[in-house]
Amino acid sequence: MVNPVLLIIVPLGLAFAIPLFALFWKGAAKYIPPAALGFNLIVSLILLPRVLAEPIIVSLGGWQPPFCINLVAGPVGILFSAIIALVGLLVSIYALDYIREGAVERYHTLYLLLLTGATGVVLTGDIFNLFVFFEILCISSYALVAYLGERSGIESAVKYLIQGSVGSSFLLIGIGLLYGQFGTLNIADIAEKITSASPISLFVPMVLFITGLGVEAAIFPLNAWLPDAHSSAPSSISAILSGIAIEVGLYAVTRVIFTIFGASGILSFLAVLGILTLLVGEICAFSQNNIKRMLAYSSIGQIGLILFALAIGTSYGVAGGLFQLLSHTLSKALLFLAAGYMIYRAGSMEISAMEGMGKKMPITCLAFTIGAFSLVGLPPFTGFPSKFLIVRAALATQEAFFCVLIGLVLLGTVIEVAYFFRVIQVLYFKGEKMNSVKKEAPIAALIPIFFFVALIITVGIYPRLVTDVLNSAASEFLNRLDYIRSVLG
Amino acid sequence: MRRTVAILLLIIAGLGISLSLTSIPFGVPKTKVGRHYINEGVKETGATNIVTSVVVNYRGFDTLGEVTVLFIAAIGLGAVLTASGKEKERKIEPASLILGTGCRFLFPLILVFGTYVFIHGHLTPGGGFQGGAIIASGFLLIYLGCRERRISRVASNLAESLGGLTFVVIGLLGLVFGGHFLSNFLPRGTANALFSAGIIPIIYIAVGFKVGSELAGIIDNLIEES
Amino acid sequence: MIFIVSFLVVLMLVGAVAASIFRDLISAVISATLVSLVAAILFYLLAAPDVAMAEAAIGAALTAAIFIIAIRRTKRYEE
Amino acid sequence: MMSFLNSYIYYTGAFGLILIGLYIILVKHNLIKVIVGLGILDTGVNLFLVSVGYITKGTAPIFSRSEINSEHMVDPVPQALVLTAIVIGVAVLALALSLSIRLYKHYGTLNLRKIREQRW
Repeated sequence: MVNPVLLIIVPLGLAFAIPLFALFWKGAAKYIPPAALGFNLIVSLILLPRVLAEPIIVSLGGWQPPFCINLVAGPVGILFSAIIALVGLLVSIYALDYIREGAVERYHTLYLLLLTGATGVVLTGDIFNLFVFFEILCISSYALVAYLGERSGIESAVKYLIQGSVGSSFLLIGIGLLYGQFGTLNIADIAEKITSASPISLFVPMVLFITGLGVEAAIFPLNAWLPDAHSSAPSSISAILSGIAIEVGLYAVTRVIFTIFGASGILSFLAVLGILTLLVGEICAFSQNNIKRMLAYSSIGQIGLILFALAIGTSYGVAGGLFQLLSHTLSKALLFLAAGYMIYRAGSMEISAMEGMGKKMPITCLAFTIGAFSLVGLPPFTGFPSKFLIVRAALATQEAFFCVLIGLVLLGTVIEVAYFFRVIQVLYFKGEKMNSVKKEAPIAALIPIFFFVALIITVGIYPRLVTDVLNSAASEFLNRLDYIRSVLG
Repeated sequence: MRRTVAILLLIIAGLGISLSLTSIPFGVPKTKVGRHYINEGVKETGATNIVTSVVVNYRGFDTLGEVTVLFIAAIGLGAVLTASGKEKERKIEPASLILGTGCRFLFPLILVFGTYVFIHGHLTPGGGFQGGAIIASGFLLIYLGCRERRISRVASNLAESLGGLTFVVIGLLGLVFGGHFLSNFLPRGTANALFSAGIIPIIYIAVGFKVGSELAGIIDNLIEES
Repeated sequence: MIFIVSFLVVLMLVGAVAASIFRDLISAVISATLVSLVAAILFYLLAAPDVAMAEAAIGAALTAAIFIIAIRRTKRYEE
Repeated sequence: MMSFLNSYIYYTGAFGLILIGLYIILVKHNLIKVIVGLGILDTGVNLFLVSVGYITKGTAPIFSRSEINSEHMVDPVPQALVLTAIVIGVAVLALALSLSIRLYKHYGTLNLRKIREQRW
């Protein structure tokens, strides 16, 4: 009997124990995150077949919901926790060698706690608990963005912190308003009662929730912090922020809209917001010369695409959105990890400094190219089936509105192709200097890069590996009555 | 310009919020979960302070998250401040005699008071956070009055780690013996006695140590650096 | 009773406005601490002694201390 | 007037603090000032949460004597939430202040506008 609460408790306990381990063996800190995340990956994979049949409800403290905090380990929760554990494990292996300067022990503690917070957000079934885990996620990412102590890092961490904490205050006001109306904090309990409330009194809390969570999810007007934070953090952290943190924010937005409020009325508004986010992100990415800023803006664009797909609101659309989320996580993490050592080698983040890198670091550059192709949506990589699913879902609605918007998505993809091919051209076809000494990234970086490439190709060729899970996750989001029934019995 | 835009935004926000406040009138009982805790809390948890039983037992998972947030802040602060790694030799200006003596006299009293507050958290107002904060303010006094003294880094790290681990281990023991994480597996005892309420005082003592050492560590880091 | 509460609320809001006006950051922090202290009294009047203790110990005392330490490390006056 | 005071005075205080805090965050250029604004915003939110749980003529939810009538006890849940929120607030403030100390070391100023100009 494996209890889903272990997914949160074991990493948390290990993170608390890191200072103790460090007393006996200085170098122990960096091996703890891989161990904890490996454990999480195994537990998630064990739980996955069980939750596909029926979600597991864990009540903490031994009382019945809604009188206690409960975890809901449904298909969505376990799918996300598996993704978090997988990406976190691979990136932590990368960090074994990549993180050398500064307070290394603190880096690894914060890193593990960030991922624990993310796991907590996706598993919890209580809005205040969601807020607490959200804070764990956010505060550890503020500290990690500033980890290198450079002036740009500190400045963007400050910006991120101010916007993030205003967002979480909004979230807290929203929680207070909901508690005042319904007298409970349990998501399922609120969802059950919310149908009886007047729509006017629900509008303000919903706006507060969406703005509060939207800061972390980087939805269009609220994403000013993102390019700076993602580009000035260490590359391993950029991979996690782009690959995990904003996706978890988007998960929370989706959960609030679909499960708590059951608000199908604002979906078309969100679809427009998603398209705006997409276009702004892609156009800004196109005009960047700094490779990490380009990748960060491209994350904004991808988030817009995922939001659009989720806002289609059909089971195809939500499944496509989740699939796109999965492929973005894998591809963007790969891109940032590869870019980390390319920057290290070039000594600069400017794209022009990468000339001829394809000859100096062939494997890393090949991995970067594969990540870019996958993000753009070329077969046989995972970006292809996911984008295909989204286009199909939009056309299947047979509404002119979504068909027009999907045209704009394709326009965004064209811009995406343009800027990624510009980088690839610089990598391979420029700089004819013959002094190219081959020196690859160290083995600890190549292993995770190899695994990411393998995953991207495998899922791209056999999308059926994940479609079952994605479909049941989509139906968990869309059937809020099932969710309520499974929690409250 | 910026100011007018800000004021306009705030007016819109204020109007929206006052609109929604009409649905939650002030002073009217409107709870369901809270009523259950008041009626059943003493029987179910053994703690007479219902807020404590909510904080530590019914919603104990939040508290675990909360001490984690403080832990993150302490570590993150250390990481941010020591990123340059340069240790400067500081010139310490000694405090005046009155301040020094007063602080030395008050420090143990404050420590005892803080300990009292967190040990009696399940009976009277107060608990781990308040007690921990009081202890940290005692250390603040020491930094003001006896400027050459420092708490040992190792000891405070140890207190932080052990406090957090105690919380997690008690929760896991609850999972083993009670079937649920954080379930109260110890005897509840009689209400209003010091040794009652099962795991609640133990967790609050752990939280008190953890919060006290973390807040003291934060102050120490801020004073020490730069 | 209601007049005491109204007076306290007005005092608190005045403290908040003062915190925004003062160009001397130490004064601004002291005004913010006044806000926290009055809030602690209001918490007590709202029958929340636990919160009042926490607000007085954490919100007023410790927060003011770390603000003042930070201001001593940086610049005292707003430019 | 009296009835307005009776029913809305706490909410007025709470949202007054929230709006003043937001105003400071939006308008001021000095980083420490902005952090002070964050603190005021937090206090306002906490006051709002506690007043949501209040009952007219309520007593604290503590059975210090067993014969206390539980009919008029105020809701303990918002108080528990606020305890959590206060600690989270101080954690964020401490981190923000340490960041501002570092920022001052790098730029020699805490004026956010000047920092943005120096950046590129």
